[in-house]
Amino acid sequence: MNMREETLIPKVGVITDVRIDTPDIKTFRVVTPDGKKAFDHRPGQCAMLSIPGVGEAMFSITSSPTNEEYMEFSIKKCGCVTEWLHQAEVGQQLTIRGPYGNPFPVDDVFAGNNMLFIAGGVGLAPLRSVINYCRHYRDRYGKIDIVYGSRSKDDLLDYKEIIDEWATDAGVNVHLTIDNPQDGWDGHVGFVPNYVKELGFDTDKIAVLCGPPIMIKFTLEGLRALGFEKTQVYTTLELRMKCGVGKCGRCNVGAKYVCKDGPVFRFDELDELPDEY
Amino acid sequence: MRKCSLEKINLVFAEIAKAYTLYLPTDQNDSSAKFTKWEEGSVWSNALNTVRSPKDFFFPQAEDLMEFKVEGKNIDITDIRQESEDFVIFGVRACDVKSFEILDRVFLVDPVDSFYASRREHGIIVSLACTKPSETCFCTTFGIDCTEPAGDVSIWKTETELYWQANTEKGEKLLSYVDSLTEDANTKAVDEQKEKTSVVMKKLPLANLTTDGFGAGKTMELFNNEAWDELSQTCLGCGTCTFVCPTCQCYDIKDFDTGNGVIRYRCWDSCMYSEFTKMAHGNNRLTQKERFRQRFMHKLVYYPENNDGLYSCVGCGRCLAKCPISMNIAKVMKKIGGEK
Amino acid sequence: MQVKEYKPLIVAFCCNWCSYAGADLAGNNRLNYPADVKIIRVPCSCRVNPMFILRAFQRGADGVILCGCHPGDCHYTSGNYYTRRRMAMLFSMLDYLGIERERTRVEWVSAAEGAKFAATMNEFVEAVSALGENKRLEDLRCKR
Amino acid sequence: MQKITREQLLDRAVALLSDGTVNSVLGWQKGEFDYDVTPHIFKSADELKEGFVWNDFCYANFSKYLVLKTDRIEGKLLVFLKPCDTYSFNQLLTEHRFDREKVYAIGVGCEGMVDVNKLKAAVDGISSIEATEEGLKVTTIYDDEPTVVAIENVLLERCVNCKSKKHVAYDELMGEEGEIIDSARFDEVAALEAMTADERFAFWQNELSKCIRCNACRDACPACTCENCVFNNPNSGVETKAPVTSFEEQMFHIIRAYHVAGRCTDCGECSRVCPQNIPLHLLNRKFIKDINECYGDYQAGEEVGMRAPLVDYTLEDLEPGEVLNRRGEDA
Repeated sequence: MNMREETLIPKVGVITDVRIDTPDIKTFRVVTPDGKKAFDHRPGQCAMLSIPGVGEAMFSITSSPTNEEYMEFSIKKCGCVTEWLHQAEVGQQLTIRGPYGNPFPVDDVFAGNNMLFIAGGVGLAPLRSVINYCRHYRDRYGKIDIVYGSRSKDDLLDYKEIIDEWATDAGVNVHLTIDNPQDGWDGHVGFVPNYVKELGFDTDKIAVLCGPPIMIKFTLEGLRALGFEKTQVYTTLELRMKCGVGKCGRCNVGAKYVCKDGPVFRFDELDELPDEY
Repeated sequence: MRKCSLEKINLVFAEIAKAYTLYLPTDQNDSSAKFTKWEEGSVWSNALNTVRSPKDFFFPQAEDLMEFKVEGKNIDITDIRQESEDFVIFGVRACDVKSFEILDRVFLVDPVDSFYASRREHGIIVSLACTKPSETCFCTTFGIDCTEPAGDVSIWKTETELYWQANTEKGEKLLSYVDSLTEDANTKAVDEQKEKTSVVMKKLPLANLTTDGFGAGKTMELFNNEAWDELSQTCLGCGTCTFVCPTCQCYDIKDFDTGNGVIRYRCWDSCMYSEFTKMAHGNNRLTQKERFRQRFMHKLVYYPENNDGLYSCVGCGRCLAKCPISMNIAKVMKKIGGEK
Repeated sequence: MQVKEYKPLIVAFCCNWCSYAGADLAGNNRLNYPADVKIIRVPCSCRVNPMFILRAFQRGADGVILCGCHPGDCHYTSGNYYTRRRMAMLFSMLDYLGIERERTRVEWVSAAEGAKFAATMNEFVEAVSALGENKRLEDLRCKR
Repeated sequence: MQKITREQLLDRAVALLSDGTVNSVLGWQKGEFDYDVTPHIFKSADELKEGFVWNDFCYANFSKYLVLKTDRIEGKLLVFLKPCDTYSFNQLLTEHRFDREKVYAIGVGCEGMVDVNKLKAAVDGISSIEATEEGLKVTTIYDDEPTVVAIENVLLERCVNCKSKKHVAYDELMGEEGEIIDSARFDEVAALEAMTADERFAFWQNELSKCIRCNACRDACPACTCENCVFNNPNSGVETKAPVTSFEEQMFHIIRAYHVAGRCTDCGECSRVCPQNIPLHLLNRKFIKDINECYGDYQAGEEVGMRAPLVDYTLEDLEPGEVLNRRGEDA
């Protein structure tokens, strides 16, 4: 046995709970075989999950670091690894390594500020970690606004948690929207970028964006129109990754490696990178 | 400085091979050279350099990382790493020696790649000064002096003699094994040789190639250069340049199901390949232009930006010799860097 | 030379309409053929792509035999004619690379030829046994 | 030395560009040295005059670029084709891989192209190369006396065994039309066939073990035009990036050659581009030789619309066993 540490060698993890969120998103609860958390992380960081023989992929950790019992991953079915995971049952082991990447600056930059979280579809997954972190340390942050949109009511991730917990918190405003009208939905209908403009937020806050590239593009334009500076807006990127530690070269954009220097970027930082993400 | 007669070279190799596994360039049947393990009867090649770079010794094309046993829902991970044994790479050129420093800055920074680190610690590099550079050489562009190669031991080969100089502790130790076969020497012959080689170096066709216009902070300016279209238009998208390159270090991690377990291994990958950045939801580099640009931007701008201005090219000229369509970093630098 | 009794692993690709039925008939008639023959049923012999043959060797086969309908009797009219050319070329290439030619074979076995199926398999297993283990087209990772 | 001169080709290209027959020109561009010629799409007469070359190093087969480029280019593309390139051209047309209407092809006579590896093995440190009647006059960076190298000693293998100097496709021909040549290109294959299986195995193990899986042979091959190669496709189950074991080396090269069997025109690009000098043409030629011997002489690309031998059959074809043993038990 070798005494050197090696980040590429993962730990074994066990799925202890599988929650069906939407038709194509499930949330997996993962602990080590002895029931502990695999490692500590900060909001916005990622972990590499793998199924031997199927492949390894990077996922953002959905649960808040304040959860000391387990980690959660909300995963959309879209490739080899995710399809396999969606068939997995409770008790299935997988491998896990991490945490990777830089977290959101929750304790310095965000502290004391009003927060605006804007998410589309499965883009809520990385933000849920920050939102719950902010809710846990509620007194450190000002007003919290959450704008979340999806294709339909059935595609809203964590819907129950949003309605039962987030929406009932003091000082937390939740604004939900879906793309097209639907029976049983009396909330807002329309795309996220337009909804953001309609809601017309004050610029006395920090915005965190995550969702499909097209939504990010137009929402950023919307925020700019409302008077937000790029330095006030954060997002988290996703590219193909293999090593997770800035060596395999896959997620290299400009002089940055998304796995190591990201995935969290401020929009003015992105301006200095080539448009290849 | 020590010296020995070239006639005694096979005795020297035999002595080194007693203590270490020894690799040196030997001629292949197609008139190219390749690093092979020394055994009785091996003949040291006179070729300027090997087709495959010596990065293989530290970062092999494919290596197993770990093994898994999967039973039902359970997974068992086996750490199969083994500490490398001491080995000597003999006759590494100055450019290739420099390439190890470039790889070090990727693999040895935190978190250290233990596979690479183990080999690096146990590898002893005996470098060889150049006397007859080729027209494809441009190491001087990157500040490398081919007459003064780094490494644990540097050697200079004249018509009749081999001159040795240990640069590190590992090198001293290696030299001590061949102490009885070598004798003290002055630097006169070596100095003369350096002088002569330097004259040739100045006359090389690429002697004026400069890195002006590249380096840290040039990302946006160079990324948006119009010439990328033209330079990349006939690129076939093969991986020849990346695989013969001593500094290319991108890799892929893959699983192989053997039927009685899963081996996770890593292998070289190339940013020139269309699926390099392909994800389930799309690809952020859709055309060959973007992939081509990435390779050169990484070597000439991104890497220096992260590594104190050190370029990720050593001017060994392998890609110049091997590209199927003869498109290469020298042409890119001339076109993009603005020098005509 | 052989200390342990060597039992070759044979993969037989059998066409659904003729040879697979032929194998069935061999079984029904209690005709003996070695259990080392692993049958893979394919819709037609021309479904077998060269990669199948190579992968069988990679995964530990010592011999690969392909059985289909007799030329002219293909359920899909002409599939086995294509097979004939494809496999002739592939096996010739394997031979060219120095892989023993006795390890590969194509036989036409109809649904009525249970006896031929058993005889063919016996003969093939014997021929492969004589060669010993497949060493030239093996993947060491797949050996235990 | 080529009989057609650069100026002849250049003038014609410039004329076709200026009268609007074509919009761009796929030709050879001057490199850093006298031998590193790059395929290039020229857009203007000035660009042509500055960079266009035609010499003994214009080995690249342009046919494959027609697949990659004609979709994206407006108007017609002028392409220069050497005799061997025209076979690939026809084969790609047969397979409907590019639009003939978008191409204006000029057949160019060819006297054989030089193998840079062979030339570099003969002379170190080339600083300039001049084609003369006696051969290539090579000067070096070491200020040695110029060396004259006879072209026949440094020709590419495919040119030594040239199969045809006849152009089988063109809109316009420059220079004289040549003949199909009864070459000795199958001799090496026959020599291998005459070896024992053990010898053949040893030969190929040695050659294939050199492979670094750079995919140059595949990517340069005008017959390899799949949108998504099985070796790149994670869903194929055989996606590999490195020759991890000798099996993977064998598999890649067998499948590569097999996939172009009956479609390979024997243009020799695979062997030319191989950085490790693996004689890949010996695999392709084995298939061609077998096909010729078993199913009748067939030259891929000779005409447009021919049916490739492996997607064809006759009722009387040889059995695989007969093919294997046609020269005796173990020739």
